[in-house]
Order: sequence, then structure tokens, then C-alpha cells
Amino acid sequence: MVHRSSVPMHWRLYESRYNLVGNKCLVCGEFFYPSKIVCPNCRRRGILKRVVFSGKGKIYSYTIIRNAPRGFEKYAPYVVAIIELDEGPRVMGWIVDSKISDIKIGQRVSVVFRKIYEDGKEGLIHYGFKFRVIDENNQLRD
Amino acid sequence: MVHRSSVPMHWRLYESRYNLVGNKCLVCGEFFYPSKIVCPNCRRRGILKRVVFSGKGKIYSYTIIRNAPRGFEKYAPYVVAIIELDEGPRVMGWIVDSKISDIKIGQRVSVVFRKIYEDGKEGLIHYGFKFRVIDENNQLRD
Amino acid sequence: MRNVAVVGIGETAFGEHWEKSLRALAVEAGIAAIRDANIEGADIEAMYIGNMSAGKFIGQEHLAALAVDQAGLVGIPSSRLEAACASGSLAFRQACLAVASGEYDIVIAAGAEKMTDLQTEDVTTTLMGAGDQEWEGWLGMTFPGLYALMARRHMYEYNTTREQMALFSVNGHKNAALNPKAQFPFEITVEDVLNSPLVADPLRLLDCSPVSDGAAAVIIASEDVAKRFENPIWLIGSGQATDNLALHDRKSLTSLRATKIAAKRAYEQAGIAPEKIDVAEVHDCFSINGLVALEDLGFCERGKSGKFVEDGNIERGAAVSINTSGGLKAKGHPVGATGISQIIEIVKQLRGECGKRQVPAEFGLTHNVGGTGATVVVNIFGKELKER
Amino acid sequence: MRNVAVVGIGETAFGEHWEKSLRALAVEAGIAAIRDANIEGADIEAMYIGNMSAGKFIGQEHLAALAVDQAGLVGIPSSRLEAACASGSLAFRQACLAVASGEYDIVIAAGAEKMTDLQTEDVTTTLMGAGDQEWEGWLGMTFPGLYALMARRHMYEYNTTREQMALFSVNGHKNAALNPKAQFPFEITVEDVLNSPLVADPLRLLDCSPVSDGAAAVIIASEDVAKRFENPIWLIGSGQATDNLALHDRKSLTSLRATKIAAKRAYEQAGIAPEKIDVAEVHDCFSINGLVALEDLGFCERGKSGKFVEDGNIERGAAVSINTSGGLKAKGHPVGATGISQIIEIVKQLRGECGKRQVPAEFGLTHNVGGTGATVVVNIFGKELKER
Ligand SMILES: [Zn+2]
Ligand SMILES: [Zn+2]
Repeated sequence: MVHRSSVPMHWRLYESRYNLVGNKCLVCGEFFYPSKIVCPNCRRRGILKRVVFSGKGKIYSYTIIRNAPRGFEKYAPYVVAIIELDEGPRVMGWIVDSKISDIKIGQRVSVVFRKIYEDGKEGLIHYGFKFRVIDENNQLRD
Repeated sequence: MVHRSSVPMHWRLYESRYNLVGNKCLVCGEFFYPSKIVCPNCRRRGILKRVVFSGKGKIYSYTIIRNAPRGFEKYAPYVVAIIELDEGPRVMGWIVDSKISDIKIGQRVSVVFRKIYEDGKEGLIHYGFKFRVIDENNQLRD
Repeated sequence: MRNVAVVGIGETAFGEHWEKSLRALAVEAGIAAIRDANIEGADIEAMYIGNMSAGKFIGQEHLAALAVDQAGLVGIPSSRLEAACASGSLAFRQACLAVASGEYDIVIAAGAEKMTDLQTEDVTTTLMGAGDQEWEGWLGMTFPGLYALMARRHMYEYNTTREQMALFSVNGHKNAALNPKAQFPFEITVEDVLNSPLVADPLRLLDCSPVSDGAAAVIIASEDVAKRFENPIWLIGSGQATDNLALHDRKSLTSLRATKIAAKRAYEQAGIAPEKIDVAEVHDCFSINGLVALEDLGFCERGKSGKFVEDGNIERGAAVSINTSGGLKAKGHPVGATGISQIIEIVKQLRGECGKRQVPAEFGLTHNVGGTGATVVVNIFGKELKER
Repeated sequence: MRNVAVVGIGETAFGEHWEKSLRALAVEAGIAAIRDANIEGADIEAMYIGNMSAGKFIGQEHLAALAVDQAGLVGIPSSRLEAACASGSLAFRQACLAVASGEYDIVIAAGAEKMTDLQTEDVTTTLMGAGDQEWEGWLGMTFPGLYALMARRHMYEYNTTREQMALFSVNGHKNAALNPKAQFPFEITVEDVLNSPLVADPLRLLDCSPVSDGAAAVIIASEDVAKRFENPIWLIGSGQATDNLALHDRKSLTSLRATKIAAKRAYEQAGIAPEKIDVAEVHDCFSINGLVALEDLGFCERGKSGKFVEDGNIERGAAVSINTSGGLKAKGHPVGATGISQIIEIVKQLRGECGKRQVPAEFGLTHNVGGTGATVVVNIFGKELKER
């Protein structure tokens, strides 16, 4: 029942997932992550341009997953949050390498590149971004 | 993507699959395999009674599966037929232990009990009925 | 546009039906509805069936044809509708629109789901098909996790407490104790909820609706035909709406925009305000979603649902009797069946057939959510036909 | 019941779109349809989308919400319809009934499927979800296998030949060679078919429609609104019907009862006989099904389809021009998109926009089959509005 996916399904998303690439509508100014196909504000009058996000932002909400889906059992418990990027859009990602007491709404975080999961024993290994807590000067907490 | 099914999904069907049990409507006289929940002819006036089929019948149509679905790759090619049971209903099943030249529409067959497939390396082994060619006197061909 | 009414109802008990297949459950509910309406199977001109994920739960798509086949109704048009946990309400709504159009006079709208044939981790994976697979599911996110993000944010923005959320589950169980069809027909306490295992912080096991098997069906008739029945319950308002599929794409985590749009449409069509609703079945897949629904449906102010519940306003016979069936939490949540089952409870309340859990009711409402709110359907029912 | 017309059409090319996700394909088709109709996205009041098995193909259910989200149309009601390979036609039909009811004036009906993200064996398993999982799928039966049983029986009962079946594929490829959207835009010969590898005896690779990605969308408008458009194509007849899901439960393997019921209803509503149909898109998922369709739709006598094809009657401009798009075999068969794509070809033929493959056409028909015929939808379109 795990989705044993093919390579193309993922490489279509590599740029977005590896480099935090989204887009911005030059007409209304809104940033989007992941990239929108159509600007929801301007529709056919919108002009979408590729943008690489800074990867800095703050925690908008978070949870700790204790009952994991198939394929993630060995990682549980893990923290998944919605991060509000400094440019505006919100993204979902794990929070890693951080003290649980530092994880709270409003806390600043910065992106890191990590393994997400393995697609079965002989399947693909998927990579993507996660986040870790930083302080107000964008420095890692220790 | 294989359906890694639970035990109940199959034991619900064990009686039907192991013993060729169906039912018969006492009102209209029609036999059904698998068992109907409602007689399609008589609906709420129908009276359905459990029936064990003889397992004898003849080939109504057949094919040879050469491109198998996940889980059946190692068995291909295999012959799957629709058998018209002597009692009337038609059922689907493999034809095994028979010469390919004996397999034709109208040919008499008899039921045998066999392994159908294994649900992955550590999963369930599923059993059910298959058919083999017999002659007009209900004797096995050699 | 012709008016439509519900003239028959039927459902299975909700729970772990190891001995029954999806097809058997669907037929059991359908036959019960046909009997309740006191019609013949041959009177039914079309079927609509809501189901979220039989393809993954049991490897079976094409359920609409299977259902008419097994019910002995082969021939009539049959359509499966899907919008995750709102699938049942989609089937109901399409059935109503088809009757309203004049194409049919009597149709059956059903919902069914068989969830216990899979192992737990696979159920969790399958349910995430209701969210965004590319941006939520692939991270190992779960449905309780998504609602936990909403809960955390609601607590942050409005000082909603853990106890207030727990009270929503407590209310459901109190009602379920009086419902013989419920999966959990017993009462629980706030302490039980707060001591149950964490699933996705801050949500605990007793905040979460269970994995269930079940089916439900209603018979829908056009105005002229419905008037020949003893006790038709009229659909007087209906709205369906969408929102972004992924939670992180939404402007707010503490309100479901789709509920607001769908409710506005339903209230306008019905010509009544939220205060007129006596009884409502709201989508409490997780306790937090029950609270949010109270706000979005206009039963209380935004951010005040915790207090509203705490003050006893959702109990039977109070300001608005919420989830007299037990709700998704305590009655059970076979996802595709839920929307239809909610309608059945409201029809029974308006008919006055709810026995010990009966409340005085002139108007009833159902609120069915798909995913984390990317689809919402709101229906309003009345005992009297509202002339259009 | 209000009349409805198709006022806009759009589709992606069909084929192996490694670079495009399902959501991207759906949006591409939708935007093309909106542009063709020359309307704004904001004019669209609801979406209906047909999809067979995104839950298994890409792990994604709740596609209706995803499609409006990605198209930037969040808010409007959006519903997914499923009946295996007839899913697209179900979406179209429900969209038409909803407009006919008066609930909406302009809606979009789409179909989409992304099949190439899975390995072949898993595609085969997934497609068997359209048959009976408990009594066909569990045996290792495949879709080509089921149609092979029908082919073998048709050959037995009517002396239909292998060559006659092959000719159906040959005709499709001949037309696809003129269709830039087709997956296989080239001609093939009878010998090519007979020399292609056996898939399920007696069916060979070139009897079988391919695994495809693709999406298609049409804009549907109510009578008053449609009259303001330049070239509305009117739905003048429509029927949907069911049959037993499992092939062994059917009385006959050489005729689809659901086609006959649906076609009877569609012809009656349109008030025309089969002889009046100039152009038809029929469901040739396998060559045998194309032959059976010719009989069940009344284009030729029962058992005579082989001869009918052999005599050239289905070629462009002959008795009835069949599958001018290339059909499922040669245009491609992204299962959920197929029903809508068939409608698009007929609309283009009636508009006179088919270029080199254009035929003279006043009336056109679409025939879309789910599974092995457990669901069938037949639509008839005309250039002029038929007053009811
Ligand atoms: Zn813009
Ligand atoms: Zn009977």
C-alpha cells in the first residue's frame, strides 16, 4: 500500500524541493511556494517569475507526529511545522536538530537539506528541506 | 501498490472459495455463484439458500494471460477461463494440469483446489479453486 | 428547479465489521432505506454513492456499478462521488440536483467505506490521500497531524484550552451512549481524553474519530412524489465549496473558508439564520474541527467556540444540539458514509424518531468536511416545504 | 429541464508526459477550455472532474479540490466522479444535470489521469480495480484478459476474425495520423497488429489501448447563456446505465447491456435513429470492444460488426465515421480523461474544426465504457438546439 513511485514523479519536484524554488507574481507582488501554475489573484493577467527563497522564517504552527504512516515508522516521533517564510508564503517541513523547548509559535528557523525517507529497502531515497531553530541574529542555537 | 490485505478480507470468502459454495433462490430457481445478497429476480420476495456446487461444467470462454499483474509475474503465462457450471451459473478460474490443445469452448472441466498466489514474501498464501479438463465421462484426460 | 425531500433512510451500525465486506455493507444500508421508504427496488431510477478510497482500502474502484449489481438493481445509472471525507455529502448533493433537474423522480444516495481491511499504518497513508500528496503526504504528515496544526494555532490565537476541546468529544460520547448504531456507545470524561495517548500533539487519541466500517443510504424524491409519502423531510438549503488543498496555502488555520461559503449559500437558500437551527451534525473528525465548525457555521463568534462548549450550549436541548448521533468521534467515521449518516440523524430528529436522544427540532443542519476543509458541504433540512 | 450546450473545449496532448504532474495536466486542459470559450475563470460556477484512480496511480484522492486550487478558482464547488474508464463521461453528465437543474449557468467538466508514474505491473493491478476485485482481480486476471474472453466468444458465436478486429485498430491509427494531440500519430497495417506480441490470447499488443497521461475539459452552459456564444454544440440526448460488474455474471459476453440501455435512452431523447449519426467516438479500449460497440449502438446488426468494418463502413465519410480522433487505441487512453476527450472530438467535428480529418457531420455520438461494460454513458450532440 505504500506508494511505490517512479523516478519522474519526484524529479519533477527536485528543483522546488532541493533549492526552495517557488515563484512570484510580478503583477500583484505575491510570492508562492510551491510555484503556482496560475496566479490566483491575477489569473491570465498574472506574470509568474521563478524565485529562490532565503529559507529563513518563523514557526506558524507545529505538531509532533507519534503515529506515523507506512514508511515513516522508524522516524517517529518527529516534529512537523508550518513555517512562514520571510518572503510571505508558508511551507510545511520537519524541524530537526533543535531542542523541543525551543520549538514554539513565532520561533525563527532556517532551512537545511536532509533525507526525507526511503521508498522501501531497494527503492528511491528522497531528499528535501527541513528546518532548524535559529536565534534573532539568524545564528544557530546550541 | 499490491494490495497488502488483511486476513478478514479473505476469510470472509473462504467458504465460497474453498468449497464452491453459492446459493439458489427457492422462488425463481436460479443458482448463483458467488452467493447473491439479494435475488436480482425476486428481490425481497426471494428466498436464498446455501448450495454447494458440483464443480463440473464446461468452458464458456478462455484466455492466456501473458502480461501478469504485480504478484502473478512468476506464474505467467496462465490460462483463465469462464466456466459454465452444470447448475447454470458461470464462474471464473484458472485451467491447470491440462494440455493446451484440449482447452476450447465447450470442453468439460472439473474443479480442483489449489494455491492462487502469495501476498508478498511474508504475507498470506491464498488458496482457491481451479479447473482441469475432463472427458465426457467426467474422467481426467491424461 | 424542483424541490426535493428525503423519504427513506437506512444505515448499518458503525464499527469494526470483520465479517462484512464493503459490498455487503452497502447493500444492507440500501435495503434498509428502501424498506423505510416503503418502496420497491424497481422504483429507484438512479444511484449515487460516496466513497473515499475503496481503491486503496480494498483494491476496488468502480464501486457505483458494484453497488447496484449487488443490490439487484442492475441497469440504472450509478455514479460514485469522491471528495475525501465529504464524499457522502457530494453523492447526496448530486442526487438532489439530478432530481431537481427533472431527470429522475426517485433516487438513492448512499455512502460506504470499509477501512478495517488494512493495517493501521496503511490506513494512515491512505487517509493522507485526502491532503496534498506532493507537499504534505510525502513528508510523513498525517491527518491527525494536520488538525493538530490547526488546534495549536487556535489555542495560540484564541486561548482555547485542551479541556474545551476535550469537552467536544465528551458531548459526542454522551449522545452516542443513546445511539444503538454508534461504534462507541458509552460516556467518557474530560480526564479520559486528557489521559489518552498523544497522537499528534496537542491532539490525543480521544480527540480523534476512529477507523470504521459502515454504510448509509437515503431515498430522495421530487416534490410531487415526496408529497405522497408519510413524512418527507425537505432539503431547504444546500451549499458546497472548496479551499486550497494544502493547509500551508491557507490564509488562516483557525477557520475553514469552505465552511463559511457553503454555509452562507445554504442559509440564504433556506432563508433562515444560524439561530434558527435546532440540531446540527458537524464534522468532528478531530475535536478541534468540531469547535471551528461552531464558529464557521455562525453558532458562536469567531474564537469563542471553546467557551461556547464549556457553557453547555451544544448539549441536547441547549442553544443548538450538536451531534446527537454521537458525531464522527463517537458514532464512528467510515469516511464515505459519514455525510449520509449525518443526514439520517437530522431526518430522524425532524421526524421525531430519535427516542432518548430526541430534541425539539424544526430545522436541522449537516456539515461535512473533506480533508482539512478543501471541500465542505452544508445542508439545511426542514419539516415543511419552503416554497421557492 | 433546461437545455445545455458545450461552449468551450481544451485538452493536453495524450502520451507519456514524464515532465508533467496530474495537477499540471488538469490545469493545462482547463485553461485551454476557458480560452476557447473566451470567458474568464471567474465566470465558472462549479467544476466536475472525472478520474479513475489517482489514489493508486499517484497516492492522491480529493482531486476535485486540488484541480480548482491549482487553477486558481478556489471557492467554487468541485466534485470528482468515478466509474473506472467512464469517469470523464460521468463528470460531463453530472455537470449537465446540475446546469439543467438551474443551480449553475456555466460549469467546467474535466477528466484527467496520470498513469505513467507507476511501473507496468502496478498499472495492470490498478486497472483491475475497474473489475471485480474479489472474483476477478484476486485470480490474477487482467483487463486485456477480460476483453480477450469477450473476443474469443465473439469469434466463436459469430465467426468474427482476427483480421476484422485488427482493422478496427488500423482505422484508428489512420485517423490519429491526422491528429496532433494523438499519442500514436502514425498508420499501422493489419499485419502489424497480427505480428505484435500476444498480451492475452487472442488479443495482441496492437489491439490494446496504451497507458497514457492526459487531461481534457469542456465548458458547459445553460440554454440562455449558450445562445450568446458563437458556436454552441448542443447535447440533445444522453443515457447512462449499468451492468453486472463481474464478466462471469453477465448473460452474454458478446454484447454490452449497459450500452444498449444507455443508447436507447439517448436516441429517444434526441429523437433520432442510429442511421442519422454521422460521426461517433466509441470506446475501443480493445479492438473487440470497438466491434461490439458498433452492434450495440445500432450501427450494424448483432454479430455483423466484423463484416461491417471489413466493408469500409467506419472509415471517414463512410456510413458512420468512427473514431476520427484516433480512438482510445491510437489517440491514447488516460482513463479518466477519455470521456471528455471523446466529446471534444465530436464538438470539433460539429464545429467543422477538424482540418484534414473533418467529415460532414450534423449529429455526433460518444460512447464511453467503464470496466468491461458495468458502466456505459452515451451522449448525442447536434449543431442545432432541439426544442423539448
Ligand atoms: Zn498576481
Ligand atoms: Zn429469485
